Amino acid sequence: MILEPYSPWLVWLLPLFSSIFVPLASKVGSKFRDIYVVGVGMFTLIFSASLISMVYSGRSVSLKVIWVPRLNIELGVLLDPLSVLFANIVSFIGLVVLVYSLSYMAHEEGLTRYYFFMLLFIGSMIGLVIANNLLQLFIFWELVGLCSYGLVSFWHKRPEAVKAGIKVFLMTKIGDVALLMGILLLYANLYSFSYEQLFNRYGEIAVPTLTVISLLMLFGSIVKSAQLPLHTWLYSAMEAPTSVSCLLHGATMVKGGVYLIARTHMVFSSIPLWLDLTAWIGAVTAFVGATLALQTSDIKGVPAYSTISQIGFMIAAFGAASSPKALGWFAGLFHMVSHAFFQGLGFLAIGSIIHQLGTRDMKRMGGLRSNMPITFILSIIVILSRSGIPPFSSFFSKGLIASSLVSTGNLSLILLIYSAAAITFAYSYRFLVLTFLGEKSSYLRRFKVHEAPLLMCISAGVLAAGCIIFGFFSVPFMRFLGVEFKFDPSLFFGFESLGFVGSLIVGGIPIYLTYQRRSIRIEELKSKYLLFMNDMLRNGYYFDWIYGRVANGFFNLSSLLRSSIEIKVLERLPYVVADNAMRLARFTLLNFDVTLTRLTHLIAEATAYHGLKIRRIHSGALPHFVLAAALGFLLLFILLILTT
Amino acid sequence: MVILEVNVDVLSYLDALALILLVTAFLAIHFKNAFYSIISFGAMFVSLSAFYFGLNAQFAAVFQLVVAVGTIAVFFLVSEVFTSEKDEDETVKDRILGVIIALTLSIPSFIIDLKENHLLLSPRGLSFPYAMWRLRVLDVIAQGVVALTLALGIMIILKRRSVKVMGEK
Amino acid sequence: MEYIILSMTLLAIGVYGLLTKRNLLKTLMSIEIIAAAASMNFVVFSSLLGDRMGQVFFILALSVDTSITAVVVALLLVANRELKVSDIWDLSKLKE
Amino acid sequence: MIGLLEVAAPSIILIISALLTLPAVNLIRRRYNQRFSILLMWILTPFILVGASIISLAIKYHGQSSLSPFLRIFLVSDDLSHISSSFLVDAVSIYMVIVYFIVGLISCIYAVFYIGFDDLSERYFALMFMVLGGVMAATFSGDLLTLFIFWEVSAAGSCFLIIYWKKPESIEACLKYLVMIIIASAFIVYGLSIIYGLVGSLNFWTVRAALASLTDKSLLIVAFLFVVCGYAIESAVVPFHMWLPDAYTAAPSSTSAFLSAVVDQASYYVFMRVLVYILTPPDILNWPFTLAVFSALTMTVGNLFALAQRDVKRMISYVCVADIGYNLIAITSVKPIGVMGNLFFFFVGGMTTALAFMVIGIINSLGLKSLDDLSGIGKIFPMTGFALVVASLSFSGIPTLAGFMAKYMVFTAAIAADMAWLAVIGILNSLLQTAYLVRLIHYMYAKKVKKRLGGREPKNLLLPVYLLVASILILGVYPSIVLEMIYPAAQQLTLLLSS
Repeated sequence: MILEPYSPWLVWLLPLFSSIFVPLASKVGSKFRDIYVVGVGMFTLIFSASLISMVYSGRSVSLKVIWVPRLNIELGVLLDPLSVLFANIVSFIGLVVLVYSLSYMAHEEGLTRYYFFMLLFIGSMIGLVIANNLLQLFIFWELVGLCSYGLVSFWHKRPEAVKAGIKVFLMTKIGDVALLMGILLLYANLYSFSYEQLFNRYGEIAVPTLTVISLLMLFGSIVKSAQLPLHTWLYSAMEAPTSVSCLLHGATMVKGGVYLIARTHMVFSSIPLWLDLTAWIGAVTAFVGATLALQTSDIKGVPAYSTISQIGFMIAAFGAASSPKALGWFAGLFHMVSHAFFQGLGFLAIGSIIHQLGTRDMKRMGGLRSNMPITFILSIIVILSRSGIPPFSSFFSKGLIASSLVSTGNLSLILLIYSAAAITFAYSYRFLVLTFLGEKSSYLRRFKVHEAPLLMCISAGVLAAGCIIFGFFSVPFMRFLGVEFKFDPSLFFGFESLGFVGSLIVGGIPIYLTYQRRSIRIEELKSKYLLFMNDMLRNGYYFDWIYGRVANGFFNLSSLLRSSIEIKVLERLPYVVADNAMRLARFTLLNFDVTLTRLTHLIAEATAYHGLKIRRIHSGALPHFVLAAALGFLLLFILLILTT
Repeated sequence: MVILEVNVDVLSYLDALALILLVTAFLAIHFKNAFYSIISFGAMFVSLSAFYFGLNAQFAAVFQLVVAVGTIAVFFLVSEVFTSEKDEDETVKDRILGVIIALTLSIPSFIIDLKENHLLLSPRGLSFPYAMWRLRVLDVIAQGVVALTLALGIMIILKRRSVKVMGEK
Repeated sequence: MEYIILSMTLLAIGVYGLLTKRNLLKTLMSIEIIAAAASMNFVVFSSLLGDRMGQVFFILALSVDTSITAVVVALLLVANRELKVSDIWDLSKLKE
Repeated sequence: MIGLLEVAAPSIILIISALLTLPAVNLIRRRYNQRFSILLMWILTPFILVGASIISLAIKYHGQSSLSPFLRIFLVSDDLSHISSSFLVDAVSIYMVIVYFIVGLISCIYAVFYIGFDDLSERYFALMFMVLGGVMAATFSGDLLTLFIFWEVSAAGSCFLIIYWKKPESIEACLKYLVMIIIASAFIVYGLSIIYGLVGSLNFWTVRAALASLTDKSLLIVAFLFVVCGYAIESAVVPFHMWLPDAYTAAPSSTSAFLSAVVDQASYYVFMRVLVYILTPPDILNWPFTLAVFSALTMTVGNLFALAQRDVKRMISYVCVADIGYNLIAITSVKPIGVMGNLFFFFVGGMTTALAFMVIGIINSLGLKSLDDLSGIGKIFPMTGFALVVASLSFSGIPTLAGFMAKYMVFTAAIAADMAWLAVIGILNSLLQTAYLVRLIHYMYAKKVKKRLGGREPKNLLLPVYLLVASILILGVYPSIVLEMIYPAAQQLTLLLSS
C-alpha cells in the first residue's frame, strides 16, 4: 500500500502537530476549524487502519530514528498487533468523539483550547501505545496526563472543574513517579529503554530487582487505569465535558495502564507476586467499582464507576494469565475493545441526556423514554452489552475472562468477579429505571425534552453497531493478535459464561423490586439493614477522605517543618529545648486524644505563647545563618571522615 | 623544615606572640566597652604583624599593618554610631552555644598530622616584586576590578533614596 | 606547622563573635578576625617553605576580604541610619 | 593559537563598557529625553562585541588540532609558569561562557525595561556588565586564586544589584548576603592556603597532579572541607542556603532574574569545576557520597519550604535552592553523562528561573505579591500567565519542555553512578515540586479575582520573557542543539579521569 512507509510515523505525528495549528484554523472561521479537526481525525484513522495489514497474524515491525544522538535516545515505533489494536481504538473513538463534539460542544467558549487538547491527546495517546521504548512511553504518558488536566478543567470558570483538574493531575502524577522509578531502575540494569532489549534480556536482571520494577510499573499502571486504591480521581475527572469523559476517561486514556500491563505481561508474568497482585487488584476493583456505581446518584457516576469496575475485569484477566499470550491475556484485550465500544456509547448517550436536561442528578430524571427514543435504545444496548448478555460483544469477552479465572481455581477471585458481574447488571438496570422508565419528575415537567441532535445520534450509533457486531469477530481478532491456543467455540457457551448470565438475574431482581416495582422501600432498606454499607458507599469507601487526610497531613507536616526548622529547631531548640519539651508534654498529657490536626494547633498555640521571646530571637537573623552554616560544616566533616 | 630549624631560638617569642594574638582577639570580641574593644583589636593586629615579621615575611607584615591602621581608623569613626544604649543581655546559654560552635569549627585542627613533609615546587629566592608584578599581575588586575566594582556600587548604597519604588502602591 | 591550629582557633573566635554578639561593631570585628585568620596560613606556609609566593597570595586574598568588609561598613551605616538598627538580631524582618 | 588577550577579550570588553556606561546613560537621559530604544542599543552594543569575541574564540578552539583539549594559557611561559596567573580554555568553559552570554543578554534586555531611567540606573547597568565580566573571567581562569578573585567581583557586584532600590528589606537581605559571602570567601581562602601549603602552587593542573600523589590525606581533608564549605555557601547548598531566599526576594526582579540565571549557574559551575576537575578525583578523597547526602537534603528542604511559602517570589527562590540539589546529583556522579546533565541543567535551569523571576517582576509591578494576590491573574493577563505556566511546568519536568530532559539526564547520571536512591529521592522531589507549582497554576486560573486590577501587560517586558519561553519549548523538543555543544565537553572528563 502506498501509505505504508509513512503511516507508522504520521499516525501520531499528524494529530500532534495539527494540534498546534488549531488556533490558526480558528482564526479562519469556526466552520473551517470543525472541518479541519474532523479531517485530521479522519486521516489519523486512515493511517492507523493502514497499519493493520502490516501486522496481521502477529508480525511485528520496529522502526526508529535517533532523536537525541548524544544520549542514545531513540524515537521509534513498534508495530505489533497490540500497539496497532490500541492505535486503532484511539483513532476510531477519537474520530467518533470529535464528530460528536461538533454538535455537543457547539455553543461553548474556548473551543480552540478544547480541540487543541483533543488533537494533542489523540496524538500523544497513539504515541504512547506505538512507542518502541519506555522513555518515549513515559513522555507520552505525561503528555496525556497534561491533556487530561487541561480538559478536565476545561470549564475553568467553574471552581469544581479546576479543583478536579488539579486532583486528577496530582493523583495520576503519583503513579507517574512510580512508573518513572520503575523505568529508571530498569535502565540501571539493562542500560536500554527499548522493549526489544527488555524482552530479550530481562533474564539478566536479578529476580528481587525485577520484582521491585514490576511492582513499581504495576503501580503506575493501576493509577493511570483508576484501580484501587487510587481510583478516586476518575470520578473527579467527570467534571470534564462528557465528550472528554468518553474519550479520555472511558475509552482510551484509562486504558494506558491496561496497555502497559499487556505490554509487559510477557516479562513480568514470570513473577508470581506480580500476577497475584494484578489478579487481586483487578477483582477487588471490579467489585468495589460496581458497588460504587450502584450507589451514585450522579448520572455520570454510573459510567465512571463502571469504567473502574470493567477495567478491573480486564486487569483481573491479565492476572489470571500465567503465561504470555495465554487465554486471560486475550480475554483482557478482547474485553478492552468491547468496553471501548459500550462505555464510549454509554458516555455519549449520557452526554445527550445531559445536553438536553442540563443536570447530572439522576433523582431529578425519569420517564425519558418517550421523549428520547433513540437515546433510550442506545442506552438499552449499552446496558445489555455492559452486563454481558448474549449476543453483545461483552458476553464473549466476559465469558472468556470468567473461564480464564476459573482455570486459576482461586475461589475467592471467582466469587468476586461473579458478584461484580451481578452488580454490574444491577446498577445498569437501576440507571435505566431511574432515567428512562417510570414517571416524569417534577423537574422534567417544566420544559419539553427533545431528542438529541442528529449528529450526536449518528456518532453514538456507530459505537452501538460496534457493540453489537464485534462479539462475532472473536476468531479473526484472535488470529490478528497471534494468540496461539486451540480455539473452541464451546468456550463461549460453557458453564463459566452461562454462569455469568445466571448471575445477572441475581443482580437484577433486587433492583427490579426496589426501583421499578417499588415493593421494597429504598429508604427503609438503607436506614435499617444496610446502614453501614450505605455509609461506606456514600463516602466512596472513605478513600477520598483518607487521601484528604494524608494530603492535609503532608501540608501540615510541611508547615510544621517550616515552623519547626525556622522557628523551633534553629533558634529555640538550642535555647529552650527543655522548657518546650515540658510544655509540649504537658499539653499532650492534657489532651490525650488529640488527633493530628489538633497537635498542629497546639504547636501553633505554643508558638504564639512564646511569641514575645521569639521576636527577640527571630529566624531570619544573621547569626542563625552562621549557625546553620556551622552545622553544615560539621555534617560535611563527619560524613567526609566516615567515608574516607 | 629548614627555616623552622633556623628559627629555633626565636620560636619562644613567636609562641608568645601567638598567645597574645589569641588573647587580644578574644578580648576584642569580649569587651563590652567599645573603646577597649577597639584597642584590643588594634593590639591583635599589631601582634599579628609582629608575628609575620617573626616568620620572615616582611611584606605581609607591612601589608597587615597598613590594613590594620585603616580598619581601626574606620572602627573608631563608626563606633559612636554602633554603640547602643541597650546592654547586651546575652545569657549563659548563648555563650555556651557560641563556645560549642566555635569548638566544632576547630575540631579539624585536632586531626591534622603535623609530621608530614610536603612538596615544594617554587624556587627559592624568588624576588617579591617579580612574583607580584610579573607572575601574578593578572590577579592584581582582578583585584583592581574588585575595587572598581565596589567604587561603582558604593554610591548605590550611600545615596539617599528619593525615587518611588516600582511595585509599591 | 602548629600554626594551622593557631589560625583555626582565630577563625573559631571570629565565628564565635559572629554567633553570639549583637553589637554591629562586634560583628564587624568578627568579620575582620575571620578574614585575617583565613589568610594567615599563606604567610605561615610561605615562611616554612621559604617561598615568597605565599606572601603575594596573602596580600591578594586579604585585600579582597578587606575591601568587601568596607562595603559591609557602609551597609551597616545605612542600615543604622535608615532602619535605626543597632543590634544584629533586629535585622530579621525577612522571614516567612 | 589562542592568546591571553583573546581569552580575556569578553571580560575586557564588558569592563570597559561598564565604565563607558556611566557617561553614556547620563547622556541618553539628558540629551535624548530618556529614549528606551537608544538605551537598549547602548546595552546591546557591548553584547554584540562580546558575542563576536566569544564566537571567534569558540571557532578557534574547536578548529585547532592540538594535543590536549585543555588549553592552558600562562602569563609567564618559562619554568615559573606553574605559579603564575593562568587561564584555562576547554569545551566546558567555552560552553559556559556562551550560556552566560545568552541568558545574560536576555536578562539585560529585561532589566533595561524594568529599571528604566532611575536616578542611578547607569550604575545598575554598569554593575551588570561588571558582574557578567567577572563571571566570564572566573570561568576561564586556570588558577584557584584567580578564580577566587574574579568570583568575588561578581559576588560583590551582585550585592549592589540586590540593594538597588534600597527598600528596608533589601538592605537587610544585602547585609546578610554580604556577610555570608565574606565568611564563604574566608573559608575558601583558608582552604586555598592549606592547598598552597601542600603543593606550593594554586594552578589547577599542578594542584591536581600533586594532590593525586599525596600520601597523607589529613590536611587535604581540611582543605577540602573549607573550600567546599565556602563554595557551598556561595551556591546555596542546604544548610548554607539561608541567604538566598532573602536576597532574591528582596532584590528587584530584574536582579533576581539576572542573578539566578548567571551568577547562580556560575556558582554551580565553579562548584563543579573545583570538585570534579581539580580537587581530587573520588578515588583519592571519597567525596561523592557526602555530597549526595547534601544534594538530597538540598532538594528536599528547598521543595518543602517552597511548598510552605505564600509569597510567590520567595517560592521561586526556594525553587532555586532545590535546583542546586538537582545539579549536585549530577556533580556527585562524576560521569560524563553527569557532566552533560549538569551543563544542560545550567542552561535550562538558568533560563527557567530567570523566566519565572521576570514574570513575577511583571506581576509585582502590578502590585501583586502573595499567592492569594495571584488569583485569577491568568485570565486577566493571558500572556503573563502563560509564561508562568510554561516556567512551572518546565520546573516540574513535564515532557516536551526543557526541564524534563534536564531532569532526565540528571537522574540517569545518578543511576549510572550506582546511586539509584538519590534518583529516587530526586523523582519524589519532583512530585513535591509538581504539587506546589500546580497549586500556583490553580491560583492563577481557578480562583476568582481578588482585587480590581488596573493596568495592562507591559508589552516590552514580555519580549525577553517570550524569548525565554520559545527557547524552553524548542530545547524541550529538540535538545540536540545544545547537546551537540555539550558532548565534547563531557567527553573531556573521561580524558581527565583516565590521566
